[in-house]
Amino acid sequence: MEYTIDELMAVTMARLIKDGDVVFHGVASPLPMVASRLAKLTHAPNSVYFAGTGGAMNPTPPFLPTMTQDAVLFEGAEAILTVDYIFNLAARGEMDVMYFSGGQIDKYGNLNNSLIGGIDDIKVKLPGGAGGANLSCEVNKFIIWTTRHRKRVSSSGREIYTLVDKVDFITSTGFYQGGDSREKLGIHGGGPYKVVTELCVFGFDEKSKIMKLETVHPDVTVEDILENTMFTPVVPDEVGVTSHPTEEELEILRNEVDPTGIRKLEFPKDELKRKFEI
Amino acid sequence: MEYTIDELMAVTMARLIKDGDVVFHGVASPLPMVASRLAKLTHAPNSVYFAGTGGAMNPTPPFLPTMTQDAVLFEGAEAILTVDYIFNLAARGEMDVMYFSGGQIDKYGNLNNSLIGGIDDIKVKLPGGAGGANLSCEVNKFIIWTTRHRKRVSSSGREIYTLVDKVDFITSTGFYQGGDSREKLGIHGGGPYKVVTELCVFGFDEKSKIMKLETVHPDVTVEDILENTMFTPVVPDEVGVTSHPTEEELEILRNEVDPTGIRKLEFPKDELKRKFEI
Amino acid sequence: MGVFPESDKKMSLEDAAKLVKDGDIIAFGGALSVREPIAFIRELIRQRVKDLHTVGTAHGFDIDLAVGGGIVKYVQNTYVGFEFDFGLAPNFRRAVEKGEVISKEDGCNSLIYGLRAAALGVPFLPHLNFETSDIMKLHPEFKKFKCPITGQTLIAIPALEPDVTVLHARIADKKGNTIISKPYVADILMARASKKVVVTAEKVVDRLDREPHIPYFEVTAVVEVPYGAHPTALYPDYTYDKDHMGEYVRLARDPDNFQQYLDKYVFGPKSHEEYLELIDIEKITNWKTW
Amino acid sequence: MGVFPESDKKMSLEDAAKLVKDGDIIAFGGALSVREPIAFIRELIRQRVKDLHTVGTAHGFDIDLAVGGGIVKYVQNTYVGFEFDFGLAPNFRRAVEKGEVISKEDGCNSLIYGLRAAALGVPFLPHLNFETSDIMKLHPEFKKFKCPITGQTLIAIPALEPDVTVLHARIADKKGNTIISKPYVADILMARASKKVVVTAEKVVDRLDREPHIPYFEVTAVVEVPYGAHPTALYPDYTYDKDHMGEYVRLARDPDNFQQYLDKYVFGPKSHEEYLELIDIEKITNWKTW
Repeated sequence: MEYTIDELMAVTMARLIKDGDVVFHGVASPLPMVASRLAKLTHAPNSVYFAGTGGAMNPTPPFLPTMTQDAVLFEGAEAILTVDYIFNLAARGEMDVMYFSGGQIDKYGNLNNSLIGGIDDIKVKLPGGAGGANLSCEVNKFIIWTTRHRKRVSSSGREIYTLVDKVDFITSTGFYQGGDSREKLGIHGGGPYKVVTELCVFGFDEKSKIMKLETVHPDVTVEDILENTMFTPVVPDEVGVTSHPTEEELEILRNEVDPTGIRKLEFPKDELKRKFEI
Repeated sequence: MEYTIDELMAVTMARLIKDGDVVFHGVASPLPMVASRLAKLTHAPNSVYFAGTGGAMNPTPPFLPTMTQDAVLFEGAEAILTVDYIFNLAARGEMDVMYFSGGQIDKYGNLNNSLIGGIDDIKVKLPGGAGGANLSCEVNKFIIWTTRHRKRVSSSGREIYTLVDKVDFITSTGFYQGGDSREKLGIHGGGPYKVVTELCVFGFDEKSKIMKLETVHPDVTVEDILENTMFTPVVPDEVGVTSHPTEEELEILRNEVDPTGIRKLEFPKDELKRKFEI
Repeated sequence: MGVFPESDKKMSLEDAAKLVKDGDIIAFGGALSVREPIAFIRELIRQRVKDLHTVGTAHGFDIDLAVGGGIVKYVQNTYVGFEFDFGLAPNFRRAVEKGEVISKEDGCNSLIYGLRAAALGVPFLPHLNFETSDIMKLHPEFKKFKCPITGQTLIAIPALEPDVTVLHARIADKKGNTIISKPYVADILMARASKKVVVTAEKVVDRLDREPHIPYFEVTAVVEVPYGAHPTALYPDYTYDKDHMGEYVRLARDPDNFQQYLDKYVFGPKSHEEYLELIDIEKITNWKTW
Repeated sequence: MGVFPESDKKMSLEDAAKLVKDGDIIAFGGALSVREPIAFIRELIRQRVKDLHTVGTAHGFDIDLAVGGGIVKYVQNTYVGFEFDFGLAPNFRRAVEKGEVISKEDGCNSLIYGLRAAALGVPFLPHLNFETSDIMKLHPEFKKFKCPITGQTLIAIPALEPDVTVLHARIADKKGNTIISKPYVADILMARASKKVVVTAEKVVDRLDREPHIPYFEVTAVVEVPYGAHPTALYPDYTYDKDHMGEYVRLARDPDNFQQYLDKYVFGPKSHEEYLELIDIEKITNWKTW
């Protein structure tokens, strides 16, 4: 059975949810939306899913929308809660899993969703981090995802990385300056848990809190990771290969969770040409 | 047209509400309940009335109940708000008028709803001040009422006053220790505004903040007030007589607001024998 | 402060009551004459739980019965009484005056701020200054501090996280999604602030067909107890039982007589069904006619 | 923070827009693609209000249009964009990069704490520590302080009291009692926190027959504006107009082209009715079929 990178990422992200977890995602989050629903329809039926800031609790949408306030995301919901209530869950230590992305992601898992350049010299204004600035300091764990791990070359010939040594602006807090710097300041929550990209899965080194390569996707080498990452991640002697989705997961993903394929929207077209085989 | 003391007090208390005022009363408050409704049906149609902690906004009960969570108090309400929301109005400076009573009321309008005796030597546990402790430090003005101004003699022959020199316990804060002592501590709200009893109406002396006699009820003398009040109130040279209710007020009070007469429940039987004539 | 994702939480009154431990901070839903979880409190008395610390705004029958039943040590409610129906709460008053129960009387808003701090997940909330009230003396945990923004004096109310909240609801599903009924009083906030939430409900269904007031994951246990608020009201299904409350208050004024009440209504019935046989259901359900 | 007890607050869009003053802090209800008060914003642009300071969580069309229309100086929203439909917000991005508009990007929860402090009537609320976020650098008004209860570091978020909140609702009565529609997002909180509240509604009736989400006394003005959220959605009556938004974003990427958009949709129509003639109502109301 053939499958594609969007499916590998969605399944990999879904498997990070444990049954009974409280799960929330924010704005502009097709893959988290897909992953959260998929987990609930497969191995985590008792997860508590909040579908974006619209506040739908455990909706059963027939397909997933491109905008997170779309009514389809409210279909079948057991309740519609207000956004402030959902945020309270995080401060109370009751939000288990969130997903954050970033225009820049640094080696400690700090995320920049705000601006490229400096506060007084903004080159690119990004849309903003929404809940991330606060929630990254509250949620039990957060999963970082990006579909732009691969470096690009700008029109001026400069190499552009998403995974950078240092973000221009910390919107959401990862392990801050590494080591125990986050903990020492009394920041709540467990910080970043995993980083899932179109190339690999990272965890974090226990002591330095620098990203640590865990698995590469089936068509990717460790060399590819080093090539596309601005900093040097921790690379253990043995790096595994990311597990394939099961046929059941793919069926449910394609037919029940995301029949219209919003998961593909996050990817540059070329990435979607990558084919994998179970 | 003949009327009784319960009617004089209810009308006097109602007239203290201005049109457009936001008005709230708490638990165990027959006269405030009657006064609030009466004001709304007479001179203050645009007052915003919250009927006790049940949170009914502008209800139109066909009669008034003896318990403030009784469903009749919700009839016709435009909304039922939660109790925490109503309290917020006071802190926001949006609650214009509340009514508080007390087992003891001192010369500065401090109220005791908590205990007779001392904290470590409780002779009588009173039911408690409910919202008063906080709200008396927030609401724009509060009206104190009591139907027990007249001193009693205890079984042991001791004289018992409701209007005392010093309360055993300050539950709700009046003008605290008088003068600018309340203001100096940065306590919000305007403090007590008037005191309406079965004998008279007090205001407060502008400087000392001691109760100042304003009017005596038609069958009462200044001597009666001094006799039944433990402290010496400020008595101006001219003390007026409390205005009679109008016939219209009495009609609405008796027929529309309180046909079952809960306003009478607050009074010792003998007080209800007092008759007045318009 | 607790997440319960399970899909079937239905249990017996006996088992649900075992979730309450000696010394727990406990919040009862409802207020005064309405929607108090009285059947649950009778069960707590039968189980002889000890030293509970009750928190809540203005209450009446629930607290007085719990105190009379010997299961309470601290009362942090802001009012305990029967308003102008029957006045003072006899057991509560007697126990406090004797020193058997400690009154930690609170103000409604400071009590709510404590619950709200717990619901928000912050260690305290700043309340406008009320240092002039002697209520402060009953609460050494309330701290005066200087506002970091304005410099004004404020009172820090620490998070008040009940170990258990017990609510009586109109309808719940077995998963815990709960519809209470008006007036809501502070029930929703209590549920959010608590470690555990027990919902006793007039009716427990498989799945609620409307949006709940309280989402299921806040709820630890669901118990079906028809007329479970009696003698308090659950509108619009039934009103409070004024005659029963009158009998209660009369008996409670004397400790020996109150034992008769307990024997008849708490220890006598072998089940909630037997309790209901002692009650005039017709009278409280036809309340629209009085 | 304002009480409006009047019984008839119905007025025209023109008059309601005059309640907004140059430099006001303004909150728009809804979020992203839903229930934003766009008709009102078009009117603000026509009236050439200046230097508004917008506050809110994740928004899109409303803020980008207001910025493109030249009426905004500060944006305190937590996200401004079109998600995976159309990506970045062109006017917003360009104006910030040019320095014409100052981004005071906030976090959703700290933004909400500011509104909640105003709603509660307290000078600030304590937020769990997020000093590691550079969002703090954009908000010198947020102060680190030591918790008076636990000693931990907290962030004091000062009360954020909008001068005006503008909500688009499903139905309101002329007195101001308002039913919004799902999702509620932060509308109810915004209304509570604000000095003035303008409700534009699909329909204004004499008296609402159900309980409002927002009680009338919080509401300053009520305006009947059918399809007043277009091109954002008001469920279940109509969905967002994806084609219109696509056209908008395409034009907005170039300032000259954007002027065409303004001329056609903002300055062109002589009335809201004329605006509606430019819109394919059939398409957005038959949304269940797409």
